[in-house]
Amino acid sequence: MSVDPGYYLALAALMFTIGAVGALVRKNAIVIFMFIELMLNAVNLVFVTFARVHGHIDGQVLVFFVLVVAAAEVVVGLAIITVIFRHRASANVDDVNLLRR
Amino acid sequence: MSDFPFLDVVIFIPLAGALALGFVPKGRDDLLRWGALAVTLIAFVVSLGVLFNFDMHDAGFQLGSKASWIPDWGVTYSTGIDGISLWMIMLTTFLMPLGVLASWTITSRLKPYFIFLLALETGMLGVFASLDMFLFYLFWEVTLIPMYFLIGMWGYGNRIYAAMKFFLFTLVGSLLMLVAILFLYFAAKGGPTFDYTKLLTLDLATGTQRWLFLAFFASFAVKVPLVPLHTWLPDAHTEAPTAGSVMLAGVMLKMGAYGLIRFGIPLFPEAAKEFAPIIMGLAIVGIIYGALVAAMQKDLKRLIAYSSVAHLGFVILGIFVGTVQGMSGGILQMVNHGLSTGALFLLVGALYDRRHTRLIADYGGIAATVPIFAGLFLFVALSSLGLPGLNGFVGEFLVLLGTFFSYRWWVIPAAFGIILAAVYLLWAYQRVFHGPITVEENRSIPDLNWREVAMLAPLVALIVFIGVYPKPFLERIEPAATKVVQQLNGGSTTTGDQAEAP
Amino acid sequence: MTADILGQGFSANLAPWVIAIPLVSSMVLLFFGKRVGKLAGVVASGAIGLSFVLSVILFLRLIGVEAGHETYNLRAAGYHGFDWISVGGFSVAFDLLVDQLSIVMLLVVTGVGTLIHVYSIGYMHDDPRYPRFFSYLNLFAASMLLLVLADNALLLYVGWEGVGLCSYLLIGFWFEKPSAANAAKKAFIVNRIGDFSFLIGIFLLTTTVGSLTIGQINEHAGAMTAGAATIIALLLFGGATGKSAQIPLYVWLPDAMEGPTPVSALIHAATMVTAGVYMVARLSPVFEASGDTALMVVGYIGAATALLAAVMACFEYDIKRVLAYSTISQLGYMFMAHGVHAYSAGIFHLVTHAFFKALMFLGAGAVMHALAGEVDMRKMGGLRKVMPITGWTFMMGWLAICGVIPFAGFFSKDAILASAWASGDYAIWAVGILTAFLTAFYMSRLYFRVFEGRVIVPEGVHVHDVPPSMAAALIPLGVLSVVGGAINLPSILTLEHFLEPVVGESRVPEGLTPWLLAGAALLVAASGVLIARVLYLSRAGSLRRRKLEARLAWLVEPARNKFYVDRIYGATIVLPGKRLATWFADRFDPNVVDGLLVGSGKFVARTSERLRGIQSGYVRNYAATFLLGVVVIFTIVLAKVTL
Amino acid sequence: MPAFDAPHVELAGIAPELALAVAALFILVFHAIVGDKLPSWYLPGLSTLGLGVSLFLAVGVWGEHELQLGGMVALDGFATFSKVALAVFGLLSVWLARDYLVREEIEEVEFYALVLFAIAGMMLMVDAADLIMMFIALETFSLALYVLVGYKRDSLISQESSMKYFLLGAFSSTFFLLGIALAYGATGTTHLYPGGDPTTGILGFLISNPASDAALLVVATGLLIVGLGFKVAAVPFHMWTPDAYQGAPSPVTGFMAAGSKLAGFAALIRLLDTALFPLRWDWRPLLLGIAVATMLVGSVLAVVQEDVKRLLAYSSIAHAGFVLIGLIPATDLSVSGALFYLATYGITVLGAFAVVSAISERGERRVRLNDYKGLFYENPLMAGALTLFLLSLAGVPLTVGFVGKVVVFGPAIDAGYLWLVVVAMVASAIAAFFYLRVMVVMYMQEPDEGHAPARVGGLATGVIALTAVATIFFGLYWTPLIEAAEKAKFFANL
Amino acid sequence: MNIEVFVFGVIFVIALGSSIAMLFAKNAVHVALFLVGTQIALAGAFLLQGAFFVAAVQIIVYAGAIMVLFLFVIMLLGVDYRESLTEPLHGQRGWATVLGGLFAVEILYVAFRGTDLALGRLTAGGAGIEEINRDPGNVISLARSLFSTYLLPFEATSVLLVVAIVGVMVLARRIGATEHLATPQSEADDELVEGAA
Repeated sequence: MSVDPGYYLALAALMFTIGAVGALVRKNAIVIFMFIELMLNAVNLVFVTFARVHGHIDGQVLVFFVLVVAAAEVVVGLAIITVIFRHRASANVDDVNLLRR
Repeated sequence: MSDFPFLDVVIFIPLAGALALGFVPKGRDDLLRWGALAVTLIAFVVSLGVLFNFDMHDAGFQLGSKASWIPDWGVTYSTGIDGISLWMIMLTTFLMPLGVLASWTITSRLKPYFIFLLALETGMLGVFASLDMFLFYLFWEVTLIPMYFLIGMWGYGNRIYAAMKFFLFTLVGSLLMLVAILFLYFAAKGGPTFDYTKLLTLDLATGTQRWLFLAFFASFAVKVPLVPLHTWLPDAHTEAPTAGSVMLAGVMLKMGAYGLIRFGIPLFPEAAKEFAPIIMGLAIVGIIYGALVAAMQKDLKRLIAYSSVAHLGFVILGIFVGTVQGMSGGILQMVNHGLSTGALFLLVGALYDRRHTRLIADYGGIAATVPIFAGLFLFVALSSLGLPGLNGFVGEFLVLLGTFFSYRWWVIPAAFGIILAAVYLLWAYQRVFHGPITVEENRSIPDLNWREVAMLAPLVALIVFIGVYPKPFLERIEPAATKVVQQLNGGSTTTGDQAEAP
Repeated sequence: MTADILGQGFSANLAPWVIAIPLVSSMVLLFFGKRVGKLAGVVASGAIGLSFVLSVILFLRLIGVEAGHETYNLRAAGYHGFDWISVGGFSVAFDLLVDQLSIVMLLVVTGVGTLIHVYSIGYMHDDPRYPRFFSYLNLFAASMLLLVLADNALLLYVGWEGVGLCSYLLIGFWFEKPSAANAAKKAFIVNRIGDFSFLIGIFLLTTTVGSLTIGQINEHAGAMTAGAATIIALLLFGGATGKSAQIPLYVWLPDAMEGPTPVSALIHAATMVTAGVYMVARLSPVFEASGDTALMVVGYIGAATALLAAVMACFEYDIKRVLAYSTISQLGYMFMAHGVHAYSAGIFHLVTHAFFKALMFLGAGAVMHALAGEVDMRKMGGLRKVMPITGWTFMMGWLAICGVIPFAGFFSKDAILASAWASGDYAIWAVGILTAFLTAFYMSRLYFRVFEGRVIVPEGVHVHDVPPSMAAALIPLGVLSVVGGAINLPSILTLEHFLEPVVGESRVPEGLTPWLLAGAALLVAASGVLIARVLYLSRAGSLRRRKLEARLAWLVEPARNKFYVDRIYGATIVLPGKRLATWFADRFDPNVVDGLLVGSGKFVARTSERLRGIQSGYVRNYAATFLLGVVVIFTIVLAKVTL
Repeated sequence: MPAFDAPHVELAGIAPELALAVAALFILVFHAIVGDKLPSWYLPGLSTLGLGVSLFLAVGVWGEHELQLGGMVALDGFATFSKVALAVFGLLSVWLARDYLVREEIEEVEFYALVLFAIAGMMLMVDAADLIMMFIALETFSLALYVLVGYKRDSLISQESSMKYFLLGAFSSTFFLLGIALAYGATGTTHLYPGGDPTTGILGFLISNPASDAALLVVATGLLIVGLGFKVAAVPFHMWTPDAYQGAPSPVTGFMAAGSKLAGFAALIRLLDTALFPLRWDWRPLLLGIAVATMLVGSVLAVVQEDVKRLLAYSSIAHAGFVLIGLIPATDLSVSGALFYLATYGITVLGAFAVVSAISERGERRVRLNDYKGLFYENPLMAGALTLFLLSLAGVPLTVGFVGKVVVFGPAIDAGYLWLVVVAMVASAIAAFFYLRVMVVMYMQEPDEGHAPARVGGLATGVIALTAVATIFFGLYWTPLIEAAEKAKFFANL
Repeated sequence: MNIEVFVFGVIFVIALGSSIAMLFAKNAVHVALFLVGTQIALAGAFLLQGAFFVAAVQIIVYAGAIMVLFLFVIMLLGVDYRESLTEPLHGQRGWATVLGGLFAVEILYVAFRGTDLALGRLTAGGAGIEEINRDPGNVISLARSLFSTYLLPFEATSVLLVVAIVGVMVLARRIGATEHLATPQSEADDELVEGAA
């Protein structure tokens, strides 16, 4: 007897939600970005779970791509955050609001 | 009959002229003025070719041409005129040189000014000659832009507001029309088409007709303008430069009425018949309301603008009463209004050039200083208020007569409008020209010069001519008008033949 | 009809020239007035004179047709010009009609018109807009002649409005005076109100008769139902009340005296104001077809107007205004005649009235000319001694209007009274006789005050009698006032019979009655003159006047205020209209109509301004909005999926 | 389990992308070797060459029709049309950027490389026949765009827009990814189209299974719409657009508005109107709501904007709404209309941003509406060109924008979405207001002192001239373009 | 109790616990560490579902490389930076809670019902993966798939990575590193800064 995939999916769903909420409530750009990583991780879990449900390997392959994309995003994202930090000495996203209305 | 494509040539002469003017080197203002005048005059002369080649016994479309344009979407370049569009085209080409003459006093940015003016002429001519819905809509919208710039760049104090209002009001209406045109395009029998003559054979359900008609009507009613959609007009008229006002009142307002005659009624006869009483009601409200509001205006151009609302009320009334007399009168009244109101705007423009104010209160008693001007103004005002023997009367009389034939009681409020016309025009005339001179500057206003007289003389001549001998106009209008009336009435015409007790 | 009148065999091809000559002259003077200069008067008078000559030729031709015939037939000739308005089944042509009725009017208009033109040469001599004045006068003449000669109701309407226009132009000739400008505008607008009624009458004629030619209308009028005929007749008469200054639209005429006096004489006494009278006679079959209703209204309105205006005239001090009220009153008289089917009597009075009233206006003009524009009778007196020509000619007019035998007025007035009696409508007769008395009284009052008694002239004014050109008009008119009645002397030259083919037979009392009636008329005239003499020429006159005025205070005050009619119109029509229009123009249109339309645009802008806040610049807010979108989409999707 | 079967590698479908990637890498490497020794125009020259080759290769496969590379890419008319358009956008952007970069004195090498990479990503996006392929393509051009938006590193607003775009972009791609995951969960595949076996792929799944099995796929569809909706700036996923458009260097903004929108929409069209076509009754309501909101919010919010770039950003949101109308009926006619619209909108908006860029002065100091006062008197040609573009955006006849509206709204009316078109007309009317506002400022107000007439570089002038001519030409004679769009059929056409 | 269920329970608690802890950790380093915790727990979940290779990669690449990069940047920007947990944006937290709650409910519904809705036929679950893991083996199978079906995406990721590298090069280059880069800060920026202040 194995655990119903639904629970894995539920775990992924909760993590995804926490990630989304975290991205909304935290102010540090890097932290926000980490929450986005959390969401990506949750999606990975979904892929793996569905791979098991479907009984083929494709879902696990897809995780690789997510991983690569996440890595690339992290690189660029952190670079952008660094550039901003250099000019403002702050990683608080709330400080970045010259453009509005 | 000559094979020369007078109609198509006359449409594009102004555009070609506008392009040519683009190459006039800087600083040659006179060349621009005379060039524009020459172009408009050439267009007028060529349009005479249209007039003389027009076969008045043919109620169908003639003198046009047809060429494939966008085959995938069934768009064709298709033109042609009947007795209705003929006079609209003549009116346009006739007024345009006068508009150019009236623009002699404009000194800034002449090149774009004349380019816009000429482009406007092409647009307006195109509207009246198009027999393809797509082409029609194209010209219809295209007229907005030059006029927008004419008002916005060369207008007076509140010009930006006026230009904006003008553009947006008309745009909102025409966008709805676009929806309806697209619907028609797909509804056409035998495959989608924009061809007007093919669309005429459509047999739409009354319910469909109803909203399609309303969509077209929205566009035309704004343009005419019918109360209560008229409020752009006073602003646009007031702020536009003289030539702009002349074109706006003289021709562009007619585009709305023309649209109703050409498209509103023939395409959706049942709906038109159904809505006719409401539209006539609005027209009559417009006649009375426009006159009342005009009477109280403090600004001469505004007054004339509101008088246009009243006059166009007659036009619309005539169109929808469903009698040949009304229709013919309405169409003739379109021409008349173009002449009379055009002349009034030319006159007020000339006055503004001298005193730089349009406020009635700034004048008074100037008939003594500018007798020729005063005389001409009175003459045109009389034409506008429908004095028999001048053009306005013929149109208004026919409209009222036509109304009387089919809607006996409606004629009473409508005819009441001619009393009010006398009230507001003569009262304004009195305040401007009569009485003692109260403002010192008014003692030294120069009277009209040769140029201004030259631009008014043709108008005066036509005003008298139509008043005394409208036959050449009416006999060309009548066949086409009869056709439209038959469509409106579902096949039969009501004329004044039957004698019946009241 | 057209066919058979053309078959009558006299040529009317001169008719268009009658109109065209003054028209062309008018245009010439209008465009080249400066070059023509002082010759303008001569040109204009020549033009209208030529018209008169042509009219006489036409008249002679018309009579000539009759040579050798004893019975009176319709003698008419048509002139076909061109199709004017022709659409669908409706067609109106520019056709002229010369028959007995129009020829009479033609002669009056051109004849009296010529005299007044000539008079104006002297009267307007110093005016800076001299050529313009004559241009307008000629234009008026042309329009009036068109009105008279028109073969159809619509063409008649053209002339009708044309004379209205000229009246506007001429009343407002001295437009620098605000009162003149006002009066001109008032005249035009009040006339337009009448025209409105007239126009609708024309529409009804179109549908009921199917044609607008006078002949067709009169021929088919009998076939109309009485109801239709009544409505049409009353609408047409509505037009006449405007043009001919009857109740309720008479208010413009007293004000119209702001115009130059020759204008008052020509337009507001002799010709234009009689257009209504002419029109009713012209279309008399329509009025007849309504049974008695329409004519009764015509008659009673005429009677009421005659009486009312006469009362007002009794208390007026402005010499021209007295004449104006008198004109209104006399026009009422003419309508009274029409009301009792006595069209020819109406026309007869129209003719004689044209003579003597034009004369008196011109006389009054001469007085004003001499007294530097003074119009107040109280500042005049004994002028016959200093201006004999004016005085004597005026006396002719005075006697004529009072109805003293054998002056022109006596015959025409008597004809009306007799017809009224004969019709059995004694009320009208009574009003007529009362009015005759009042007329005699107030005209005598005017005459005595101005021309008799002590010489009173304003200080510093050198009083002079009329120059020759003015005298040249006064004297012929004086003569006509004396002998004008002769045109309807029984068995000599009877206008009544002459007009019979057009307007039908008049009922005249028989036997002794006419003599008694004439006697009664003479009696009241004499008593009127006498009372006036007692009040205005005797030494104790002013004292008696004061006593009488005190006793008649209830009448004097309202009469001096024109029975408040102007004020009532002002308060009930003009003012509310103005208020409504002002409210429309200043409140409703900009705020409500435009407010709604522009308001929708403003609403968009406000919404935009408000929604802008959502774009706060905080990226976390953006993310929240994003999540909101996701949640909404999720909700919709789940709702769809599970349903 | 079968042994490893080496995939059949056909490169025809992705040749344009490959050409671009190669060109981009070549630029980077070549520059590293040669450095600044060559005249600086060789960089845009090389980019032009790369884009030209790419364009040539794209046109070369016009009319072919197959699924390639293990079902990852669809070589079809739809993709080809989009790729040609993208290549053209790329060319225009590169030329436009050249003048801009020189003026702003920003190093150019990586810019071109990134633009080329971005276009490669976009091209991959339009021919992707697999969700994960689509995702990677999306990320490729998104990453390039994040960097391009922040390319003016010394400018605070450029950085800021880059960060906002990036954070939200990353946020949204998680949702897109979740959508892919759920779609995979629902169907067991990420392929859109069936390959050899008609039951494979999402489309095959939908055809061969009862509708009740598709419930999870519907949820996934919602998330995919969210992810792509973000890219095309559909409300309520549009919040980044104004900020990013305003802060980015003008040529990049133009490029984004044209290319990114086209790529996003092309993917959305491919997804919804082919693979998920059987689910149209489920996604239509979503799209209807989004379309209405997008049109209205875009046009209403633009009304009060004071910055021209920001204004154009809102306008681009509104236009996204208009294009969505083309997606909803999912008929051949409507899809070709949407394609037409996207292509022509791209040209027009690039022209508009070309003008904005050309007159913005060094440091983009001149982008406020008030700075445009009297532009007509100072620089009539620029003002005239901008007017033309604005009129086209407003959908005034004689410009291609009007035709776009006709070909999108017409099929929608034909399909019975009359009310939607009426809403679109209302939005158009509102939109007209702010286009007119710009014209008011340019023509009807007196110029301020202190602006030296902008010196517009030759290439930028060329771009403006080209786009202006295209705007007019296709406005008058749109046969070639509409014919191409109508022939641009999907690999799997339903 | 089944061992898998027990392990899953532990993983569930750890993963969720450290996720929630991320929300409340003030220091970015702590957040990163909690994220690492979550990721390790996830690796366990992968293992449980027969994704051995992926689990390894998850720990090495994700929890290892990527998170080190995060920490690296955090260090660069100041390790002692402590984020205040007060919310300056009005309503943001409330909205986040509400939306998060709704979203959680909905997505949980999908998670539980989703498998039923779409995959009722696959209750056997996992059997296929176990089969594959036995023969030809998890890694081989992954590799085959990656280099056949997913060849293009795989190659495309190389472009993606190049883009990322180029992008970072562009962004990370110091301003003024090249001599002609001394662009003054634009005026528009100044205006905006003033406007914001």
